[in-house]
Amino acid sequence: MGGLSDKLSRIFAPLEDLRASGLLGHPEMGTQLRAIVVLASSIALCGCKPASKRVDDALNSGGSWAATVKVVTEQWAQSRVSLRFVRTTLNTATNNLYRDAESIRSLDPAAAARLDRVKNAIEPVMAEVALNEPDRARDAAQAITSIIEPDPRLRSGYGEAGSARGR
Amino acid sequence: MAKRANEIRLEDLLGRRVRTADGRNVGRIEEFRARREGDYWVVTEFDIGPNALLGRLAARHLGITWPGRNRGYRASWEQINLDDPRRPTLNCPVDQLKQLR
Amino acid sequence: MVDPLPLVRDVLDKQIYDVNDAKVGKVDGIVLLPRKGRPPRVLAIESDIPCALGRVWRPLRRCAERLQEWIAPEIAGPTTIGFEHVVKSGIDVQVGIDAKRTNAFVWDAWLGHIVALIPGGKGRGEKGE
Amino acid sequence: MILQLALGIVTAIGGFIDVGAIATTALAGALFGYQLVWAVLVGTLCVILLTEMCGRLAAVSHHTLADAVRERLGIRYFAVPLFLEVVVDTMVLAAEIGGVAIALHLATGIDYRVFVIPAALALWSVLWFGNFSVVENGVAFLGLVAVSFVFGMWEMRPEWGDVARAAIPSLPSRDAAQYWFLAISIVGSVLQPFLLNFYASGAVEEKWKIKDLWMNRTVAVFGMSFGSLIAVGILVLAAVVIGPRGMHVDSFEQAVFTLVAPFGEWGLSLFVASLAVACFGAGADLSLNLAYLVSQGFGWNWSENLKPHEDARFALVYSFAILLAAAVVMFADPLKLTMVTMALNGAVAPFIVFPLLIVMNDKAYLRDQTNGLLTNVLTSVVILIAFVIAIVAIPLEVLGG
Repeated sequence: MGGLSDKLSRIFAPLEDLRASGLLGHPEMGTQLRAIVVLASSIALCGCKPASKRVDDALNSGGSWAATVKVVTEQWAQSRVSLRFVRTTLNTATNNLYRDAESIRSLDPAAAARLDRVKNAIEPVMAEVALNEPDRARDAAQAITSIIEPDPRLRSGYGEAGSARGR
Repeated sequence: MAKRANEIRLEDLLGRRVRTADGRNVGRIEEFRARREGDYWVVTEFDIGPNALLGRLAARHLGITWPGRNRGYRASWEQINLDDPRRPTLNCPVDQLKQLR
Repeated sequence: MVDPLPLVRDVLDKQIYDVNDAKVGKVDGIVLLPRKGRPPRVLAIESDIPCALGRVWRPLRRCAERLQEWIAPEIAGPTTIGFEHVVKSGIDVQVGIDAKRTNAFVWDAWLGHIVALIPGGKGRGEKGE
Repeated sequence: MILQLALGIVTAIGGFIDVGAIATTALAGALFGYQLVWAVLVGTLCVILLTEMCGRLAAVSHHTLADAVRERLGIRYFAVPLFLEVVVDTMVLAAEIGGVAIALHLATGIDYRVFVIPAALALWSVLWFGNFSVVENGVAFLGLVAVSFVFGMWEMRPEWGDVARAAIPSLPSRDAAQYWFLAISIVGSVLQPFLLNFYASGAVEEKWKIKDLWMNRTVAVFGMSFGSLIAVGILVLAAVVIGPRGMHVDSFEQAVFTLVAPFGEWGLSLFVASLAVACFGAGADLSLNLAYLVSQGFGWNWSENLKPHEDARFALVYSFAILLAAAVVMFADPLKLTMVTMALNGAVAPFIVFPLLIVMNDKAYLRDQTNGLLTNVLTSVVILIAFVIAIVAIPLEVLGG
């Protein structure tokens, strides 16, 4: 613990000088400034998530989008959602998959390649949607989830929510 | 209202540490008690220390009492030297100050 | 008003209302006048954003003053009310004068001219009437 | 009287749900099933306790929370919650404007950024031209469309036993960081700091008096409870519809299925309407609260019922806030912004909740309506929860966000 307090006191040493110089005005301002510096540095930490977690998150997201494309085409085939919504969802899926792949390409090229394959597999579905062919779009979407299996933990860890009863 | 050169700002004094003549810290000024003097109001006492803080936060009724021996003092205006508002000092020994319960 | 009057608990930072119950501002500062051999006199209360910000961090006072002077130098400055006008204190401070006679509303008036240029910004009485 | 009570409850229901509640509960349901229902209940109990106190403060002393914090603890303490809440509320306002824009994106397929400026302009117009009852009651009435989540939950007939069991806090079987991050985000989305000062300011705007205290208690308890039912509905629907299909909620397109499953082709329209109106209402409340906070902090004249030129500084604060928020959401992903701000809400709460323990026991403000022992104990528990959340919010944002 001593190492940490040295580190912290070294971080806040400049504040002590600032306070001694009277620039901080009232003696208590040092304490408030210290709180703001701690908060700001914690928020700055938000940006640096562990690399392995970022790859996991990207693959989970890829699996989720694969499942989403499958579900939206199924719902379209049952006329439960509009053509425009299907197109919006496929565009969003493509953009997110591209962004996720780029964000991890330098960390794990193989994982990025899998996301690229999912993204590319959406194109034939998009083509069928452009032709306003719900059934053929649904069939084209079935293969997508074989590229990245949607988060398996979801299904096994899902006992407490029971089976789906959606129509 | 024309500004006078030697005016003091109450908010500059608030929270300032009061020191004895030999530099020992007595506590922070937390309250100023004013009394009517003819048509004016004048500051007659300064409350110093943690109990004074609880008093001005109107938090005494929460039953909070400050641990430790030194809970606070009440100094009259003659007992505090405000020539340098950034370093208020006592004109008398600490034990001559009234204790704040 | 209670006597003795605790100035921090019952005056400082309180909302000031004038004789017409208009909101004048908060008591951001209290001016004391030291007197040789006599207790310091409570001269005035002040409502002034640079003063309030200066109490949080002193450099902020200078920045706020400079900003006010840059925006509208002719109206920059604190609202100072003599303490003899304070008729009530506690969780609010009531003064026995009409604040229109002070510079308390100059910023609302100055900005009001700009706001009035925007459709719907002008008019009188309750909104939606 | 009964109409005023009904109006108060409807307003609380309509105002309860916003982009944060929709995003956090949908994501929690998709990832952890019913397991995080307890987080909604904890947040709701906290918000009931705190809003009742703020309403009582306003009805008895005609002061709002921001007034009392500055007046009793001074500008140097008040500057901290003021700064933090202005920053966080502006980010949440950006997320709300983004929510409205995304709803229009879902309806039209056009990029949401196209709708940011129109949504911000519409929000500003309602505040500029409308008065408090238009903003509060009008928008909140429309907010009742979000009750469709409750009907949707009923339609899907989940295992009510499992849902009830999930009301008891439980430890996660996996992904602990993400689980606790979502728990904090849900509590943060229900217990949003702006709600407290906005509720007190609304009570002052509507000139509540001591005789209105029973209505304050009723609105706080029933309004917030029915409102939380909607949040539970979203969570349960996501658990039943989205999770089992292996989907997350990385984007609102996926959350739409929560209503498509029970309502078919009506689902998309209901979801779009719920999201748009909920975010619009919350955006109006947030903008007003920023203006209330700054005006009350510096003692300016303030009221949404005055014409803008009569309280120019108040009007310009919410105008500038909407402008700044719209600029922020043009460059930030609304859903990610939402998740970050819901966690930050938790980090701001202690600075705003702690002073209540002092003010609500001050006879100068509350006369004979000060807190009882039980309320003080419960408030202390809420403050403890808020501090714990504040400490773990940011680290969990890194690990579990």
